[in-house]
Amino acid sequence: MEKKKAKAVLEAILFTMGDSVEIDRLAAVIEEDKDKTVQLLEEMAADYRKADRGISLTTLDNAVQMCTKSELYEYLIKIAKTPKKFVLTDTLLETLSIIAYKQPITRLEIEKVRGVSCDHAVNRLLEFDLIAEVGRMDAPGRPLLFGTTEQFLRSFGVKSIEDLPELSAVQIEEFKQQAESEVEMQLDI
Amino acid sequence: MEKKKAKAVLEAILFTMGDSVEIDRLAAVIEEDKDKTVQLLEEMAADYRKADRGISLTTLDNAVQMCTKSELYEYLIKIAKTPKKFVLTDTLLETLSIIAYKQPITRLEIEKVRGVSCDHAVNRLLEFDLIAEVGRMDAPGRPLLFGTTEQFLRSFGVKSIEDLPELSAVQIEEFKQQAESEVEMQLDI
Amino acid sequence: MAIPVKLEVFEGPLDLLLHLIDKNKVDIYDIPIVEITEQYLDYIRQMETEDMNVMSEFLVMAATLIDIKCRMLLPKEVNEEGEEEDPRAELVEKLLAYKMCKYMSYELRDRMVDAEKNFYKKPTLPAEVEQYRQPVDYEELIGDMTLNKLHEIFKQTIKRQEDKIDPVRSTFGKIEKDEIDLDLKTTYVEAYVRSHKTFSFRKLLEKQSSKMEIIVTFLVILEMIKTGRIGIEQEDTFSDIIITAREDVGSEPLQLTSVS
Repeated sequence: MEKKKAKAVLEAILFTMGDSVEIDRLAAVIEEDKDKTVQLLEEMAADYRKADRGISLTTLDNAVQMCTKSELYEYLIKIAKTPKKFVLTDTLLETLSIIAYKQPITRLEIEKVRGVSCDHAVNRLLEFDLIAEVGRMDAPGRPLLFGTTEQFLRSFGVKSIEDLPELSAVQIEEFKQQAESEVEMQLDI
Repeated sequence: MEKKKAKAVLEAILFTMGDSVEIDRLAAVIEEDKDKTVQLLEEMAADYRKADRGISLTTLDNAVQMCTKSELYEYLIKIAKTPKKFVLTDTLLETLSIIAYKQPITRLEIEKVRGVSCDHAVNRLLEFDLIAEVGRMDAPGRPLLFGTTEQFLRSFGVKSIEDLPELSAVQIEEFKQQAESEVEMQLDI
Repeated sequence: MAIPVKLEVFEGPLDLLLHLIDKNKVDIYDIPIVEITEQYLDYIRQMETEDMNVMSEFLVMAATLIDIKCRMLLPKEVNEEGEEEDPRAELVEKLLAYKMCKYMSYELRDRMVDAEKNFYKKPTLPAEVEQYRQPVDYEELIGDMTLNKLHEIFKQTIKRQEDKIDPVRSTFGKIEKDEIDLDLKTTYVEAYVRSHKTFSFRKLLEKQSSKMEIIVTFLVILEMIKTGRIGIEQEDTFSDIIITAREDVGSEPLQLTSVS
């Protein structure tokens, strides 16, 4: 499809659908391959970044969704209804972060990390559509496995699970150094 | 408000509202008078008329609405028709089996059996027309009852629903006895 | 030693332990187990929870701490590689994993605050698009699933549910369920008094099938004596007590508050 037309079609679809649309489906409509479609979407995103534009594109795994620029929030709340907010307690956030970083994960494994039972938290997160059942573990009793959803990516502004804030290497090192310097102090006592 | 910023705010508002928004309200948010606001909207409409844009502005009375360019409708239909792949996941199958063998059944009862929220699975199965609402339970809150559909019978080659529950009563009794005998064994130890 | 801070709510035993470690400014890899254990026990003594589920989680950790404390006093265990094992190692690992999880949850919270600033749009599909429903290809959807397989899945699901019931603990549950319903017992005794007028206390007790039932029946009788609905006579010490109904029995229900 001619490039300008393709962009117009992509914009029309993303605007109308409101929801996220898989890149594969977009590619099928404009009759281009996936790479070309991604490239067009990137060009559009660059256009949207201009100062006189109010919308932007957000990537969620293999899908794209149109949304407003976050810096315009203060003007939007004057007129639009605030988007659905989740009240996430510490318990829910802790449970969610374990699931996010260790998915797919069973209830028992979550409980091991937190040291407390997690039935209630898991059910709440399922209700919020932030996590979902992703299968069963190939182990005795075939326990359920949980993982995060597209709603999770959207709610936390994460493009894909790989895009989660990196902490492992750096953070662990930091914790360790902290620990070591404290060990030396301890020895004096 | 600075012109570019004002345009961005207008675009964001019109996008997220979807519906028509009165020009007065728009003017209030960008802190400009009505004439200036109309002028900005006209400039935006001109931008949208470019070949690579998929949206347009329509003015009705004293309100304005963002919508898809009508010449792009055919592509909207096309995206609606790009086949989504339907799959019965483990979760869906388990939920379906519970509904099939314990119908009519409420969401809460399904959750009791599975130990997790089932909203998603139930919604998907409704979408597939494999289950349907069959009434309300005569209990506080009058919860919805679900049962299998004719489509279910057709798909699974069952003549009537009566073929199903019979099995479950026997089976449940069996499991109970099994469980009880296990309890007794346990107590002997 | 009392904990000077006001009691906070902790997410669980690991959370409390991390708090104590932070507060004492000690190293997670070298926890002064004696002190921390004391503080920990102090804390759970002050905990005002009656929720046994919550309490037991904290108690399990207390037991772990005491266990570590004991092992610290014994000669060090040596592992297969000939290295001395620190009894605290496992706990340290758990604490680190939990600390990570807390850290990650803060990260997520920050991200959520930013992400909440994006507004989305509801679908506004033209009618002809909206009405279009992709036909479900049932052959593809059902695949090689059959009714027998579905039944098999159902059996598995039910079986899992049964398995989840701990056979030993579920019997504890049963005993609990058999607890006597005070209201029911009151109604029962009232009816008994009304139909018998004068009767032997011993006979009434003999009809009760468990110790608990006897106790509750006895309580109901005591209450009825107190409110003057029945009178009692006893000839000698330890001889049978004869209970006689007063006239207005059963006219208004007994007011008993819960016995537990």
